[in-house]
Amino acid sequence: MTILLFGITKDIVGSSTLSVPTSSATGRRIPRTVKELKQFLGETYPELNKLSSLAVAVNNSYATDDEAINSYDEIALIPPVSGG
Amino acid sequence: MTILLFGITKDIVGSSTLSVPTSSATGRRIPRTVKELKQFLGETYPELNKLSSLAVAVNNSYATDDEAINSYDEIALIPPVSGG
Amino acid sequence: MEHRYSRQTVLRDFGEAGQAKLTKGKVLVIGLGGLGLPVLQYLNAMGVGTLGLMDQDVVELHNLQRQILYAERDLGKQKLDVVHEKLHEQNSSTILKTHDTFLTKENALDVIQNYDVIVDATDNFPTRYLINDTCVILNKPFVYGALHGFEGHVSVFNYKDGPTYRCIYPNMPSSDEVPNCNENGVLGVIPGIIGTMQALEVVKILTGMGEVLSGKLLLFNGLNQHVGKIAFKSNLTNKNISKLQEFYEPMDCEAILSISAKDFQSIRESGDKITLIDVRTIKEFNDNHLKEALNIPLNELSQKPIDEINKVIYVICQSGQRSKKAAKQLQEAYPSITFYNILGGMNKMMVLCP
Amino acid sequence: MEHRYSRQTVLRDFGEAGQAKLTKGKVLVIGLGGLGLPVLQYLNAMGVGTLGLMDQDVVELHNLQRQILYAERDLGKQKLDVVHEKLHEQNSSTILKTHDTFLTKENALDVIQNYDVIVDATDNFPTRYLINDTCVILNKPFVYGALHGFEGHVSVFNYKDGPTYRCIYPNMPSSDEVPNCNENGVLGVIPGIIGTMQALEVVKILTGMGEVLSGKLLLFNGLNQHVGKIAFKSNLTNKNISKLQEFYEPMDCEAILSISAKDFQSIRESGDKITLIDVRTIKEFNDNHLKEALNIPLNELSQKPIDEINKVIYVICQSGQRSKKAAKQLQEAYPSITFYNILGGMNKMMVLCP
Repeated sequence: MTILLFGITKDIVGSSTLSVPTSSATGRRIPRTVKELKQFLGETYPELNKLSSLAVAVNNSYATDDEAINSYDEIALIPPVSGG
Repeated sequence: MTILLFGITKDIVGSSTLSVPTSSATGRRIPRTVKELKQFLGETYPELNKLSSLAVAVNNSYATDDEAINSYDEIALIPPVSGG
Repeated sequence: MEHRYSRQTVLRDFGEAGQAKLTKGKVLVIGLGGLGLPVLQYLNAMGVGTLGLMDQDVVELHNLQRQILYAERDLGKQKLDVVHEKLHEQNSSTILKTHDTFLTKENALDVIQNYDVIVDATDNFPTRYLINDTCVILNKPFVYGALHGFEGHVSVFNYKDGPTYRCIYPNMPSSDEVPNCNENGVLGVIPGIIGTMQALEVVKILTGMGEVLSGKLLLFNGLNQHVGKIAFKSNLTNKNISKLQEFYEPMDCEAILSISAKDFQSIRESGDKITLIDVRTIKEFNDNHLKEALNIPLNELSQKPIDEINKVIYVICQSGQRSKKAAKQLQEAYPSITFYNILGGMNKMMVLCP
Repeated sequence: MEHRYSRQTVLRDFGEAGQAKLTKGKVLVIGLGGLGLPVLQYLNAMGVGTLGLMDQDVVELHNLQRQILYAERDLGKQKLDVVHEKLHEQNSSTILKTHDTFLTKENALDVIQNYDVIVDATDNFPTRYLINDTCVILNKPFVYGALHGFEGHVSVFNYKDGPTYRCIYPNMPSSDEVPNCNENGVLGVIPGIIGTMQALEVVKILTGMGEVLSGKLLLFNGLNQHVGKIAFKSNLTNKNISKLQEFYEPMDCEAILSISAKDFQSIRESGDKITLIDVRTIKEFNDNHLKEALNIPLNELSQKPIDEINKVIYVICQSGQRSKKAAKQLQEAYPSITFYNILGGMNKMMVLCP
């Protein structure tokens, strides 16, 4: 599944998109909820764990931590931004 | 099928969208190409016939007159605009 | 530490390299109205090295609703002068080139060849087609913006192998099919949104950063802030223009020819016979006037017949505003005569021949 | 005929009725930076009747890259003064209310209750959360804009039953997780795009025209001009705020307290003992200085120890620029002392006590 990255998450990952494997070929557990996705990404990019106020959108709607995700969902990480 | 209207076409029709029947219940011929669609609309809104330079987009791509259209296509009429 | 451009040079995808490219960039903005002003103000703020300004209108009251560079005290002044002054005050490092003219078939190739990117910020179809054709001939990219009510278009045409304006709109619409020249109105802030998007495209073209909006027409709907993009392709016929058309319709939306006070003074000095109508009040005329001037106050213009033996008639007032109205009114009444409005009026003439 | 707003009143969905609603509208813009300026310039041009301006910063060199209202000659001046003057020159009919302060827990409810729509054009999280909470308490809609690099956010929060800022971002991020105060930079033209979109939302709220961007977060990506919208819902907890928090972090991004020259003069006149450091050069100091001032030139500040017995120290220079730097440097070195920068410096003091 492809994840769109905004704000500081884009800077942390160094790219505006990120691909998450949806088969378990790598042996890692596949994230099934928003919360699991955050944990999954936090393992690779520990700086993401610091973001206490990170909004996640699934198919262009704000999603809570317990929302289920599927491989065909369009996911975006949208941290708060402060500039003005 | 639903047609999005921009610029002067919106002013002519008086609305930003227009619905075209896709079954022949009305007895009128159903438009199967961009050209037929223009003719179809021109019958109801004769002022549209004046637009010699009207762009039509099918599924967000510019379409030529002979392009086929289907009931599930997203269609937009985009006349040139001049203001600056 | 207090680097002027530090807020953008700190950006990884822009950096000092992006800033250096902006400094080298030469951008011509055609039209100093709702679109052209935000384009110029932001490019000037960001540090584009050379900016060309082109327009010949004066600031009018109904401009102020969307043309935020102008103050009330600028009413009646030449847009070119006001914009030049304000941009210089904003960034004294920018090289500002003023073109005191409208774009015409005669000057288009000469002017445009000196720039890297052209911004189409005009308000009429003939100039848009002239810009397109000239840019195709000279192989220059141009950043297009246009408005209608609550809507706006943005695209970059003729960028590298990309499509041109004629690849969407092959032929100029006739004057009775699509409103020209803002006849239909525009919500004040819409040109701000479209103009700033145009400025962003200029930055992307100059720096190579991001994706240029080539082969895509961006459609903005202000009523719901919906942004759509329509993809379109190059049509080779349109990429192979090798010369301008014989004829583009009159460029000035208000269709009045004008002449600078300086050029008019040269004609006076040449000794040719001149017909000059001064449309100020009798009192103003009696206070001072040019010796060859004939006084017909603006409000009496419709009653006084004009001798159609004249081929060219110049029209003057105090600042160039009333004479513009007068010239328009006369041009409609006497199509066989060519009327010229003297820009800046007596105010400018008094400086030239006190 | 030459109606100032004719280009928009001619629009069917806006008309004279829309114009009349703008005239009655009262809009507060918090922050006179990259976002606040285009919001104000367009709302002022379009004829919004009452505009409130709030900021206490001075114009700095690195502002000019995106804050297009300012000219080079405005460097060092109070933003509030410059903006007030320029907006008045642009549209003399607008009622302009100046708030010479930052938004604080103490003044937020008092100020915000007088307006119909609030524009969040700040550059820091504490003020955004304070605006949100105050608007929820007072039941006012606020138009949010924020930036990061090439990206921008726009939304309208607390519009009727719509969601609030806390419905997307429940809690303020700590200072080490997300960059605050433009530390990350912003491309000059991005605030122009976001600010004009904010102005459009204000117009829609005031006039009832179109669809307000409530319950949707607009995400703009300048690198590819992609615009996405994320839908979100109200969380009732966030709609039921009844009082402000005890504590919002310091509001000024640069975390320096300041005092107007006038207020400082009142303190002097009260006869209280004052500690005042003048950070100008020895020569400037010898030319003129306030009698209680102690001279420590800016470049010697780090070598000279400050007596920590002082609770409050005022810092002054010629215009308020060097003293701001000095106060920042001192505040970091001596956190137990409260430093105040005297706005406008000796220039202002000389007017008050010549």
